[in-house]
Amino acid sequence: MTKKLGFDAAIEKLSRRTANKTGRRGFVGKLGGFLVGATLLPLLPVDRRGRLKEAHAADASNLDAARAGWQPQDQDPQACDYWRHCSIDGNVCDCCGGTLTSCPPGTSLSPSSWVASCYNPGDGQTYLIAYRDCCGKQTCGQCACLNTEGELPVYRPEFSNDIVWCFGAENDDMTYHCTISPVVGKAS
Amino acid sequence: MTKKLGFDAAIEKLSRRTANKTGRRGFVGKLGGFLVGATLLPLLPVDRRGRLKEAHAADASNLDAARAGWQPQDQDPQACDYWRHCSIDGNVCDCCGGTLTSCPPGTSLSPSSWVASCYNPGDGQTYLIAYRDCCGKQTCGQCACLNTEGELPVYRPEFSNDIVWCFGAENDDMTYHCTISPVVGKAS
Amino acid sequence: MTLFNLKSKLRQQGVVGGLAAAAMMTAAYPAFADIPVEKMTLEVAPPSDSKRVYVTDPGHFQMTSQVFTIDGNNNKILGMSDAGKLPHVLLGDKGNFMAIANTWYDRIARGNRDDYIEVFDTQTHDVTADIDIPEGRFLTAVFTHMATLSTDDKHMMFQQFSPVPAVGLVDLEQNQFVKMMDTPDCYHLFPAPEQNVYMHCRDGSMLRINYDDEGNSTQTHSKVFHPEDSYLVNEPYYSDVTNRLVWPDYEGRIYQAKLTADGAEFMEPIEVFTEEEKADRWRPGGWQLVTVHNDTNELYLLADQRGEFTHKTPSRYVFVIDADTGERLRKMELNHEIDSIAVTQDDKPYLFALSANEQTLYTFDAKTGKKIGETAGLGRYPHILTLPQDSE
Amino acid sequence: MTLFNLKSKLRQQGVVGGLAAAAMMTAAYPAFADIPVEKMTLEVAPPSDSKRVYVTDPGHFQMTSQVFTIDGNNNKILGMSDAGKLPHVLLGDKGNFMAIANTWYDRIARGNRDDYIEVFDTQTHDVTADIDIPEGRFLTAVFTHMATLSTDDKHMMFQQFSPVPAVGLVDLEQNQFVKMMDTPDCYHLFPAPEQNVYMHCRDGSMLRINYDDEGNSTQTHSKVFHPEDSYLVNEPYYSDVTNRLVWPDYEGRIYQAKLTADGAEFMEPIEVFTEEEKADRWRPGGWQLVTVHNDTNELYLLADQRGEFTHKTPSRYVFVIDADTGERLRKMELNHEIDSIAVTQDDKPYLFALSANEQTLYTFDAKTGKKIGETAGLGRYPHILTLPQDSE
Repeated sequence: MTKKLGFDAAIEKLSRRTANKTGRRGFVGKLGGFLVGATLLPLLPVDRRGRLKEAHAADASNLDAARAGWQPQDQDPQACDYWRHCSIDGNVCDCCGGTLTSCPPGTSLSPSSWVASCYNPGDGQTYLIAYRDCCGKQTCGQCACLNTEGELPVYRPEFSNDIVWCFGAENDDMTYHCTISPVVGKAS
Repeated sequence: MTKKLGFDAAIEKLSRRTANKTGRRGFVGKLGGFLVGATLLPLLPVDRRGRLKEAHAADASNLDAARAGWQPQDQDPQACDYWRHCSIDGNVCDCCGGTLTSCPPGTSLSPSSWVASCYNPGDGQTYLIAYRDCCGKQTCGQCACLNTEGELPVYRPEFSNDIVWCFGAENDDMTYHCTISPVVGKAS
Repeated sequence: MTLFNLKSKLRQQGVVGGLAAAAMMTAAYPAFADIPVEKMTLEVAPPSDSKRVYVTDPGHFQMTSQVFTIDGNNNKILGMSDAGKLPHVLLGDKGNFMAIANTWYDRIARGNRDDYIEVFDTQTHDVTADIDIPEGRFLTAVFTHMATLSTDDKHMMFQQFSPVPAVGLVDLEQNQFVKMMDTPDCYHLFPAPEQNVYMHCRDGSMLRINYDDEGNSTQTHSKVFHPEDSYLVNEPYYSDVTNRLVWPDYEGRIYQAKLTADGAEFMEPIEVFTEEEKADRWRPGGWQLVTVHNDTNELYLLADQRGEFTHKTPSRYVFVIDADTGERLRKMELNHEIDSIAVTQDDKPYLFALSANEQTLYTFDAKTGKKIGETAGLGRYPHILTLPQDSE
Repeated sequence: MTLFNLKSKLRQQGVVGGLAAAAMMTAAYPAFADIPVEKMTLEVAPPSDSKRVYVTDPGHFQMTSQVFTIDGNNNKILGMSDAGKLPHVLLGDKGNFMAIANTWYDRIARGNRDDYIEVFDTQTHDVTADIDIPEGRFLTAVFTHMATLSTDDKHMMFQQFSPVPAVGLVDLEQNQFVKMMDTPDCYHLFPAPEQNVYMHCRDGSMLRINYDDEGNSTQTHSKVFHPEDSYLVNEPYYSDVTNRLVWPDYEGRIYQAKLTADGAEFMEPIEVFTEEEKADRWRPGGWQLVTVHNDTNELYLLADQRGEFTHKTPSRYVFVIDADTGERLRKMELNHEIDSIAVTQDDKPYLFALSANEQTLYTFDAKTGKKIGETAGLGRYPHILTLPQDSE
């Protein structure tokens, strides 16, 4: 089992597979410019509403607080209310043998992701998080969090955390283990 | 899928399979009279110790009581301390869509069993229970009980409740769903 | 045949099945009086009725799932069925059969993937058909409307997302997969008569797909019926009988459409909450958060006072309105943190309310709001209710 | 390559992988400042040491199991491995590899059964070998000694019960199954040097099996070493390094044997409890209820005051004795309901104590009895500890 973690390998694999299986029906040809690029931009909720919330920490075990709304902290990355986890649905990899940006041993880092803009109370900035699932093992079970700050319905899949985001993972294993929360951009 | 539940069908199946697979090595030829028949008899714990115990109800959620020892009741067949369950390890089928003597829909009643002698406080008699597993589905999960009254180690398998007693179940599915507790004899 | 005859029979046969049979034989135990061995049987569930309810526990993205068959009349578990990762559970023929769409791997969570449909008899819980399908099921936290039976139960459909969007067509009379039908960027499946199925598209339109038995299709978009910033929840209510689609957004506005063979007819959106309630932060929230009693046209919405974007956190209240006029009929306090609700379609309806965190199904009288039963211990994270829509 | 390069690369290629890739591409989002994308990697666990501990959660006879890799130095979870129904988890080469014996079905809990061995690298947690074996694993609540590596890690063995008793021999150098070796009515597998493995038989003797690479074997019974009414628990302690077998009965009597290539040498049984303690109802109880620190010869027994035949109910105390003399060294109060214990083999040993009901691993200083750490959330019903025996 080789460990190609670069985007190149994964995307090439995905692309090859698509080319093999879909023939004439490429993505761009199918959906045109609808999904790609600028038309999506206004839809991303980057209004920093996170700062305005009156509510408390979101933790699956504390439904009252979760219902009140998102209020992030920047001290404990394994807690559900850590700011990067504002739209996570699943298990924090940092509790499963990984970190905030690395997958646990023996899993496969999917090249696909959903995104959210999360407010960091530490520096007052809003960052783009591209949640990436680590795949190919059973659900980790540790640090289960269901946060939905800015989360959109499935017909806006790029913002939906209900999807098993393992597309393009090694061996095409569409099986969810945990999620990492890397920063990939900053609200300008 | 046919539903042959009689012993005949199951045993014939088991016997045929054994004959096919083991050739000259029949069970009797292998173990001689060691396991079969009268030599086993003195080992069965039928001393009615159940009546002498000073202890309380055995329930997996109540470890203090469980540790104190077996004290059965005859009122609630779904409770772990119901007298017939004195040596059950698993889920009471009565809570899973079955009864004390019938398997839930869609499962397969195994023809094999382990046994225990359980004291019935209702009539003051001790009965032989032949625990039979219902197989072919995931663990039921309801009414999980771990009772070990008179339970012996695995080298005395006919009294061991740790074994998946699905030998001879339909399709040879060695998968545990729940256990029924039929009476098959009475201490004479 | 009793256990006591068994040993002699085995001896007659002259061959015995190893240690397993040996241990079994010890049950023939002469130190015990030879009283009749209790008859051992296999249960069969009673026929489905309008108060039958199925609870699915997929865990939280776990590999195995469990489907509990529950008699809603008395909250008794009648049986269970197994399923794989993120299954779809569908009921047909007035609840007489159940179809489950499964995904399974041969090395636990790795290796070769197998997608298949199993059809169950809801009385015996036996598998009556096992249909192989392409390994294309769109794996999401279970959205009940991402797979469907056709209104005549002749076909079953499931959605694919990658590598290209498509709908898989399965023939339940021939018990075989037919074809992946290519679709645009649309989601969910709502069946309509005469081999039509509707999807909801990113742009806010409905797509009608008319298909033939070979999976050839013609596809027609409706008008856009909701604005971009009105986010429709993932679990609308849809009746396969009335073909009425009832779809709340995150703020409690309800969009409705009747989906026919001719096209989608949209109703005026209605608001569940008053302006005052909105100011008090009343919003819908949960998983299956809306249900409708078809005959009386009563709409039940799971809601609570909450912050924005807490649309999946459970709720403790149900608002009941007239689905045509929006008139408030009553408000129920459930006293539990409820993720999913569903109302029975008979004339003395029960409201089922499922708590994933408590692993418990609660049953309420839908008219009086009185709690009349509960079933606990339903696995790890049960949050899907399935009822026979066409019963009574 | 960053996400920002991804989109252009995909465009260059002129073909993109459907909706999945589309959603992925949205991460390339120009409204955000182009700060460096955080590097994403895959963890590799540190090399195994004497304080590495593996916790297995088979649930309660469930279809899937989970094996947690834990650094006992700090109670940190380093990773997880998947397994099927009632797996055996074996450690070889000073903990550098792990072998798991699995049973799996292709229709959840029905259908075709597949038994196989997976070998893992304990740093990368990658599968380094996948070995098919006959579908004969004896499925019981996990008894750790019902499968074993040979002392030289060259072979792996597992027990079959039905249709006939046998031991399966697997060659870990060739990565292939060799043969089912017929055995009499004996249980457990304790490896000894020079291709010997011992079993414990119903009559109270030990069976020595000497096998060659083709699975041909000669078998020799020892004397009977315990009376019929002295019931030996299902989980003895055995060291693959010292080849010492330490086996309590239900009442706290300890039988011991040294298992060599020449035969079993039995020690005089010792009693853990005084007569007074026995009168006060002190008895062993739990799952893995005995462990030995080899260098100091300290024996740890999990015990509590309890009724007869409560041998599997957890305990709250550990009695520490000299395994040769039976001299009482100390008594530890764990303050938790513990099912399984295991002591590390280094010279500053930790005692790991696992609570299935609390799903928590507790770490104690084995000498002082002080609690020094815990790891919670270990699945549903974790009750199996596996430590690298030959470390340090």
